[in-house]
Amino acid sequence: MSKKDKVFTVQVRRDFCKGCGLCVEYCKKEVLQVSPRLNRLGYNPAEAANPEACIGCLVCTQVCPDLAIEVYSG
Amino acid sequence: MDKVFISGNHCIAEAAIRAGCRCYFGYPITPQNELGEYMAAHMRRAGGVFLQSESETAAINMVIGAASVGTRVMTSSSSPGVSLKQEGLSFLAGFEFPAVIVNMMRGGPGLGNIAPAQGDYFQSTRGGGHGDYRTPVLAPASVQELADLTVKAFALADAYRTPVMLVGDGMMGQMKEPVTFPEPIDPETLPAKPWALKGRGDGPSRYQASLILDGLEMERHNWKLVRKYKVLAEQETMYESYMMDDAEFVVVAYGTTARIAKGAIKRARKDGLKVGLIRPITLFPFPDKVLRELARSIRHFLVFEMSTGQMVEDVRLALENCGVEINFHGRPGGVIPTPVEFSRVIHRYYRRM
Amino acid sequence: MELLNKWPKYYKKDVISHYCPGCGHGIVHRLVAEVLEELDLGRKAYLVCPAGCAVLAYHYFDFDVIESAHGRGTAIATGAKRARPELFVISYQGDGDLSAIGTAETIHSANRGENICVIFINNAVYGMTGGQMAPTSVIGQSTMTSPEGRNPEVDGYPLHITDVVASFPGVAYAERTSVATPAGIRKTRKAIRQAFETQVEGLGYSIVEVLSPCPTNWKMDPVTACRWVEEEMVKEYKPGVLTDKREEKRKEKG
Amino acid sequence: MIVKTLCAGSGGQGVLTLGNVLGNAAMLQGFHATYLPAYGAAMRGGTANCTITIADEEIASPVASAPDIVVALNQPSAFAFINRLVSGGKLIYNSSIVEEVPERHDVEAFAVPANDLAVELGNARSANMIMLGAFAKLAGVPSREAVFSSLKLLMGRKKAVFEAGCRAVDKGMEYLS
Repeated sequence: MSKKDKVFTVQVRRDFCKGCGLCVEYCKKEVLQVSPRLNRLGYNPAEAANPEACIGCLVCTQVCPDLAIEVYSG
Repeated sequence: MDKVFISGNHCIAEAAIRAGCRCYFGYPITPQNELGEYMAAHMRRAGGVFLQSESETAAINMVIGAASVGTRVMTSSSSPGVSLKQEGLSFLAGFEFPAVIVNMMRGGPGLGNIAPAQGDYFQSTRGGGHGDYRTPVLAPASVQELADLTVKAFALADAYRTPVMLVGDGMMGQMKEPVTFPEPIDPETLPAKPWALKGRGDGPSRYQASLILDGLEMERHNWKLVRKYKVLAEQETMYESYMMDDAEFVVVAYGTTARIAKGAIKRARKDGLKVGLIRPITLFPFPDKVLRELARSIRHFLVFEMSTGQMVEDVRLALENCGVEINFHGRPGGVIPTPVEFSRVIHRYYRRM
Repeated sequence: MELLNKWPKYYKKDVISHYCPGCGHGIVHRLVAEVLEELDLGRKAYLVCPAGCAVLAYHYFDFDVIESAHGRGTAIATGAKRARPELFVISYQGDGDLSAIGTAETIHSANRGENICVIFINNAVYGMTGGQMAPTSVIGQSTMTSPEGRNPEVDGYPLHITDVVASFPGVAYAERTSVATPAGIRKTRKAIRQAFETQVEGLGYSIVEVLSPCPTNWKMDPVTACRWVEEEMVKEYKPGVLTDKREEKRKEKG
Repeated sequence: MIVKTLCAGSGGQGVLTLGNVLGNAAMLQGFHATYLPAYGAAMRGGTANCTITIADEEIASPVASAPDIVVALNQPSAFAFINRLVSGGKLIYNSSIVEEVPERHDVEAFAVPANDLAVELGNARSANMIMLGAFAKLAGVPSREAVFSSLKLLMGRKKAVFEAGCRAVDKGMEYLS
């Protein structure tokens, strides 16, 4: 199975996200967006709006200053 | 061990190495340069670290680093340099790190001069740096005592987890006297310091912080320090009584001044004056209890200092409401008084009794 | 399902940092923790955190940490490393800390070639105190204490402290990177690894200067702040390896 | 018993060495002893002096505002310190160099041509030890044996220097006997 065929799951740990939007900015596949709903910290966290587009490049996890994003394969 | 005829500055360094001190950081300043020079020559041989720092500020922070990992560590300086170290002293007190800081006091303020003086009493005993802390202060009056109290300073620092100051002056540092040194301590045999940062290994990680943003937590920390200082006062206060058995008049003096006072008292005794000396050996904690006890039967106290009057405030505090007379005679700025001068002053106040 | 980005072993689990949204500190903290794990150094790590925004770094790092007075990080690091050479010693500092009040300590620890690693966060501003001008603020940069922009005639020029220390014989490795882009973050990770390996090999002082966004004090949103790093800051502070004397040092050591 | 001595000369004459050997000798003989060098800016100015106190009881001030004995190795020292002497005190001066001693009727002055004697001994640099010998003879402390032990302690590793020192001390003692 090539990487392309793999399925990835992006999960934002909602209450750890401060809504900086860097993951949204740097995701080439536009998987993420800023949620209109506030989290417990009072920020608009990122959320996976387009999860099936994820290619597992992990850029979102690298640019996240708050270790708020988890990416799973399979 | 045989006696050694050694200068005060060299003596402190040798005693420190024998006490298990394995790191020394310092910056040159007269009149204590010989201390660092001795360390440079001997510390590495003892398997320890000597490093001449770029500044007093850097030196005291290197002390913090070495103390934080559990090593017996010392720095030394003289008045202007000790002012620069105050930032680090405050941190040491806050962190509760043991370290020994030597101040061979010189005339001031400012650069002042390099002659013996005692103008840093307030700075030493009142904390000196920012924040609500005190530093135990030991004030030797002979080269032998420099050795003994250097060893004591390291023991106190470890036992109470606090920076400890050893204060002398240029005369103490330059003077040679016969000294018997204690046997060397192997630092490996000293009690473990479980709080020291030695890498987490397989255990939990630890941190040492002096920033305590929570007000109540900060307050708790401050009261904890106060309790520590109380125990110190109860258990570690030291002083010497000299010719006090039948004394009707008490001189209070420390360090070099106390030696000169002893000379003066000898003279006064020859003239039939019943004079004795109380010499505080710990300036903090101050031996106030003994002074209060004496004040029950003795009404006349005279304080000698090589300053314009700093320790005299502690004497006044100690004897508050005791209804006794407290006089003061001081020579600041590096003028060394003579026994003749002091004995004249004793006579003057004694006559008024 | 397999988690691809495992939580770094030496980063405390499930702690929400006090850093502002989009702050570069969080990224660099994670990289430090990851590289320590990669090189198996966490068990003997000793990190000095500065007075500044990273003063609370011990809330996040899960290895031994001590706090320093403003500017004194490398003096404390020197004391600790000299006393216990077996420790892996890092001084984590900001630009006010390292290049203003701590200039002397920086210069001299570097010049002595202390076998320590310095992580230098350059965000061209005093962060924790509320956005005052730093030695590293760029010309024209508006801050709380240069409201009309940094004017070299009054305020002097941006200080390139890492370039200064890179010229010292005692400095084995110095690199400037940024954490404003994914590629920059990857380079930063690599630079931190090089620096850490330098200490492990006993080659001397290493420093990684990280250009890092401070959206709050720059009064920008995080994305614009990252762009400002890439478009403006890098003009003043060019990323790249500033010195790499490791090969010479290895030969010296024999 | 307490003897306060001020030794003075120019830098390089071995004044501080003299004081150190003297202090060590006193210690080795079981006395209380203090040695206090003048230090700091004055030290670089070309003059050197130190105060040695020897006593059989605890010494209070190591400073000698009125010394019992002054050992002057050069002309300026003789001028500067003769007036500090206690009444009835003694001045020992290096008459090879000191041409004139200020008049003071309540003190005794002893001329020791230390440099000439040193040359006679074949060791021009031992003038300070000759003065030490003269001092020990005059003061009665420390004993010849104690001075030799002190020399042994401080210079014993260099046999030639040690032996030359002993000869010079003896020469000084003989001169004043």
